[in-house]
Amino acid sequence: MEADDGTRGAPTMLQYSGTSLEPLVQAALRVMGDGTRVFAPEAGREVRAFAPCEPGKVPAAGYWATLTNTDISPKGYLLPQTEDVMRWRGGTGNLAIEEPEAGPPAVLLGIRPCDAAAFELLDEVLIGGPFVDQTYRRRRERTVLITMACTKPGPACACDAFGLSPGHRSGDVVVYPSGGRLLVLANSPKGEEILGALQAEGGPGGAVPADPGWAGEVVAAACSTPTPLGERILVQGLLDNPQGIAGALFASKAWDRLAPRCLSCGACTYVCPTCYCFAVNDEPRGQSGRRVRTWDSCQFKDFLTMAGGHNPRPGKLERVRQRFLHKLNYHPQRYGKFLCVGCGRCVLACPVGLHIGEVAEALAAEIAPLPAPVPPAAGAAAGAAGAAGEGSDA
Amino acid sequence: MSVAEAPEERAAAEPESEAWQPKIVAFCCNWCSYAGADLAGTSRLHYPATVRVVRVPCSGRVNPRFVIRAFQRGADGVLVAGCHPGDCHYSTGNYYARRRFLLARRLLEYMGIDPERFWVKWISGSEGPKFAEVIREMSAAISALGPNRKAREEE
Amino acid sequence: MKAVAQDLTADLARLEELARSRARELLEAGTVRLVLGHRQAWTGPTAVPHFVTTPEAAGLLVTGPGCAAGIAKYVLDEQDKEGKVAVLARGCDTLGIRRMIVDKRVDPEKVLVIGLPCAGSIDPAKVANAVGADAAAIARVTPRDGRVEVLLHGQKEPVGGPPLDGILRDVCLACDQKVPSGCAEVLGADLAVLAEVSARPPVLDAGDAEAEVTRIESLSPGERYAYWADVFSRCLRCFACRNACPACNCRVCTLESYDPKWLGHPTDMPNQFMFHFIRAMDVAGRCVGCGECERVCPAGLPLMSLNRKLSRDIRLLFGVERPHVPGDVEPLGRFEPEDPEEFM
Amino acid sequence: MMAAVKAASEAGGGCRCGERSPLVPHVARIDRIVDETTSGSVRNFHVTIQDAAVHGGFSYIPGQCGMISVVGVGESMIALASTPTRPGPLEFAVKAAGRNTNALHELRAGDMVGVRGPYGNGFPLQDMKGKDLVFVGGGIGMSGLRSLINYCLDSRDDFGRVQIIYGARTRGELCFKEDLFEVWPKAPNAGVHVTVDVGEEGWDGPVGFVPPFVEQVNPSPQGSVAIVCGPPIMIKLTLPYLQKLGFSDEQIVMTLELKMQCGIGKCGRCNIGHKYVCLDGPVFTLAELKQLPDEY
Repeated sequence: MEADDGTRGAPTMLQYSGTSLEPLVQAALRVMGDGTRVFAPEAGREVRAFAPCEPGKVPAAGYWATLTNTDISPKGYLLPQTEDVMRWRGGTGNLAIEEPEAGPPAVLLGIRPCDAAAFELLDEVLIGGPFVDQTYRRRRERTVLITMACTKPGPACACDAFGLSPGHRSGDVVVYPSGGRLLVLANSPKGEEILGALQAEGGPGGAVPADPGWAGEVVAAACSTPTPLGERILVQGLLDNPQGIAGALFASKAWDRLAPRCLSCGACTYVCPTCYCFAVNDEPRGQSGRRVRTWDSCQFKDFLTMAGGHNPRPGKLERVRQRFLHKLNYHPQRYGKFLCVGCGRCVLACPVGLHIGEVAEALAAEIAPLPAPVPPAAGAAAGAAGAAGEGSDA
Repeated sequence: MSVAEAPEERAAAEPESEAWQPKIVAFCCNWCSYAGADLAGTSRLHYPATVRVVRVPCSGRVNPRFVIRAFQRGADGVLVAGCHPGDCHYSTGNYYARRRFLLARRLLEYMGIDPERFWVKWISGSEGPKFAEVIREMSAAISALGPNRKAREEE
Repeated sequence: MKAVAQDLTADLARLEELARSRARELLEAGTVRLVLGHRQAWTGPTAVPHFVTTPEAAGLLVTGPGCAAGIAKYVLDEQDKEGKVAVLARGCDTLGIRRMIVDKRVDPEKVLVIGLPCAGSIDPAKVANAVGADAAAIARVTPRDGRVEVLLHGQKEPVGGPPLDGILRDVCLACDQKVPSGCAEVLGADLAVLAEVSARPPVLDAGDAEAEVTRIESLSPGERYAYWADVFSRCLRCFACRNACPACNCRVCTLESYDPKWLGHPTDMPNQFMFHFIRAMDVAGRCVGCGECERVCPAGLPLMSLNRKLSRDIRLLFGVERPHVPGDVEPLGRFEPEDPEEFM
Repeated sequence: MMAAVKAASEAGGGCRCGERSPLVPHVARIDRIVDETTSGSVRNFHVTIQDAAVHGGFSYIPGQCGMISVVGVGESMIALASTPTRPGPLEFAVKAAGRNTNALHELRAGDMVGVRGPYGNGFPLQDMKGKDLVFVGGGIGMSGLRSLINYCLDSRDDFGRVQIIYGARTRGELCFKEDLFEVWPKAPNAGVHVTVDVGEEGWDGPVGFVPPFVEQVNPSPQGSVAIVCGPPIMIKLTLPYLQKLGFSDEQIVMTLELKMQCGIGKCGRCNIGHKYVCLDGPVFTLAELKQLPDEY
């Protein structure tokens, strides 16, 4: 590894023996200060989420090797399902408005590369653009993402179909377990600070600069971990010319076939790490009250119903199309990327099996006249599925 | 007085200290219990000032969710008071209410909300003393239970 | 048992054929615009709802233990379009459709209910437990030799699984509607083994099915509150439970009412209690026990526990033996002067 | 990192840890309420943000909107009817249509509302410079147009002829009557053409819907821009007439409305394809709109 020029050179890479994450968490706590809370994927439930994790009882890296990703994404730690926008007093006669204070800092330990990458997508939407969602930004700055390279993709996982990988470098600090050692890599200024604190600890068994050759191998191995659906979900062709294909995707007849079974629930959007739609509503109590922002879902019937009753997306077809095209076409048009990290949660959560892979397959067919982006191996698999699933069902 | 705002307005003014008094929301049928409450008042019968009466056209009008809403907004006890079976102004409203609240109270209990906080009583227009008695009894019972902290909004 | 199970596999295959040909027939004759059934999911062991509008698409219909998703509720929307809707309905679907007809939300003239005898549908979580894999890792489940064979994703050969009864959904184990009733027609009535299997009494009697209710009732009030607070804290408010439920068929849902606003937008505990109290109470006496609410819940909430509690109390208090079977008037829509008065 | 947080928190005052959230409105006082229509269906709220620095810094261009809110009820995105060239209160002409706008109509002068903004792209002033402007308005749609009309009249040399075509259901429902009948007709190089859907005694002007009325007025497309603002159905029906008169897709500018919650391109609600009406709109040319899915 070349000498760091101090500002934007290669990131700090440390290694230490053993697989305890405790020293890393302690370093993060020292940097983030008092009152910092730690959250990590829980075990032992049928439907798993992130849950509080007590410093001193931090699981070792091996813990994650046994688990697939959480069923509920950690999105809510940065974009909570319910949060106060403001509180007011005095009603319309004597109005006073107060903005709530930011919550305590947090560490998300053992977040997967896909979920950390999802936060980067949210950053572009919520922090980017002419307006900054300050509430999100504040929480983002006060949160450390300690990413664990994914060694156990779930059965619906397809991050590699969306340009990521189980070893994708995202978050503030990325941990790659390898044998009895951990490679720890800084991936942001905050991460550098934490690794600085980790290294400063020193002592026997402490973290030392990693051997670059070894580190490169470890990262490469993590990045090439296959995912079950990565080869079957064919979306990359949709990125080539999103503007050009927008009309064809919108007009696709496939929506007629895909949409009717949708229940118009919000399960897919609420487990999704990249869905960010929200609603703002007032909760008055007498002359005081609070304005809350809560998650909302484009799949809900009245998401877009206006005061006069007009609803531009009145049916399941329009709403299902909106969700998938937002992820696969509208967002790419605006940001050059998919609004999907292939975590597979929507696939597992959808009660009626409306699969983004199924949708992608149908959309790929729409743009087939353009250079078809079908790798030979994946093409065979998709062809087989297509024969069973699509051919006769126009 | 609206269902939604009555208890909460006062809750803000009364910190839960040693001077704590239970707050009871009573949904009273216009044709019987409401008149019973009136009679208790005009007869100068003493009963605790813990009760806030919400007039309803019939005990059958009371949806079980009114009960939860009252608890949410700070009630320590909820009473639904209607006509004696057979005496409903609309002939059968209270029979439906009876079935509904038999179930609802058991569901509340199942969800861990103290069923003792939820009462249903039949009080006719001429039973002023019974109204006062029910409120006295209920106040004592709720006082013994202490403040309701379950399913209640934070102030 | 072995012979029976082998024949069940054959009967199920035959039933699938019957379903396909009947659907094809109806569409070709123009009797119906749409046939509702199931087809294989894009991935995974379960089938997904299938909307068949062409005779060709009928070839994709599947039946059998992979068909978990209820399809009754779709009739509510689909009946508004031109033409009639045929439903390849299991017993649970049949009850759901009858629920909506009794509630005067579905026009019986618009729906043709074609009954399918049903041996139950699988619970992927139970399969996963039985074979020691993640639920989502299961690619296919096939009944064979009294047991099921389980194929995992990425594997070529299936592994031997548990007996069929061991991996069926709880609602199916308690089902007393395996042979649908009140249909225009029932397919496969001559399939002897299927007929025998579906005529068996439920594996779980009322007491067994309500074991969890009994357990929760035996907790202290504080424990019960903590239990439900934990359950409700995991609720995402996606409303899948409501949207899938054939009894939740109101034109305008109270949960979306603004004035009065019964359900606040915040997902705090008072509102979560309100939500689940309203949901359970509003289907009390009208729940058909299909278990869709629980099946569709992405957070895995035990919602049937609330429904079973209510239906048990309706049985005990009002003597309604089978509250889940829609009668002309639901238990809360009528009364007896002699109804109990336990705390009044 | 913590250093950065601390610095931000000091800048923001107290422990707020940074700048005010753009979703938090400013307290504004209703100075005056003008009933624009005889039925009371449209009221023009003149409001002043109480923090003078914020009010002074509320810099907008015609066509932009503000979020106005009755606390406890909600927020509505409303086009500013006032004009940046005329400092003073912000004006929101509001039709009572939903919960918040109905609640707004219940308020009186002196009451407080929440205001945030300005939002949206506003009219393409640069593209309009030197051109003849044909304003086509219907009902409350006049509100945003009025901002631009007054702006043009205040910068008279920058723009060509100003032609105003406006209609409402009845004479009483016409908004900004003083401007329409007293002020604008007397402005240099300006013409006003008003129609009502239903004639009545005392109205001797044209009777009929706006779209065919546009053809009667017969504005020339030569060096012109048409700006169409009104109910969606009026916009839709007006377009063919403008096209018939020779206006190209680039020469037709219109404003859209869609349900909004945040107004700042975050809440994911008001998109038409990849465009957000709150951020990229509400003003679009017909040419731009034709690139987007027909879903609004």
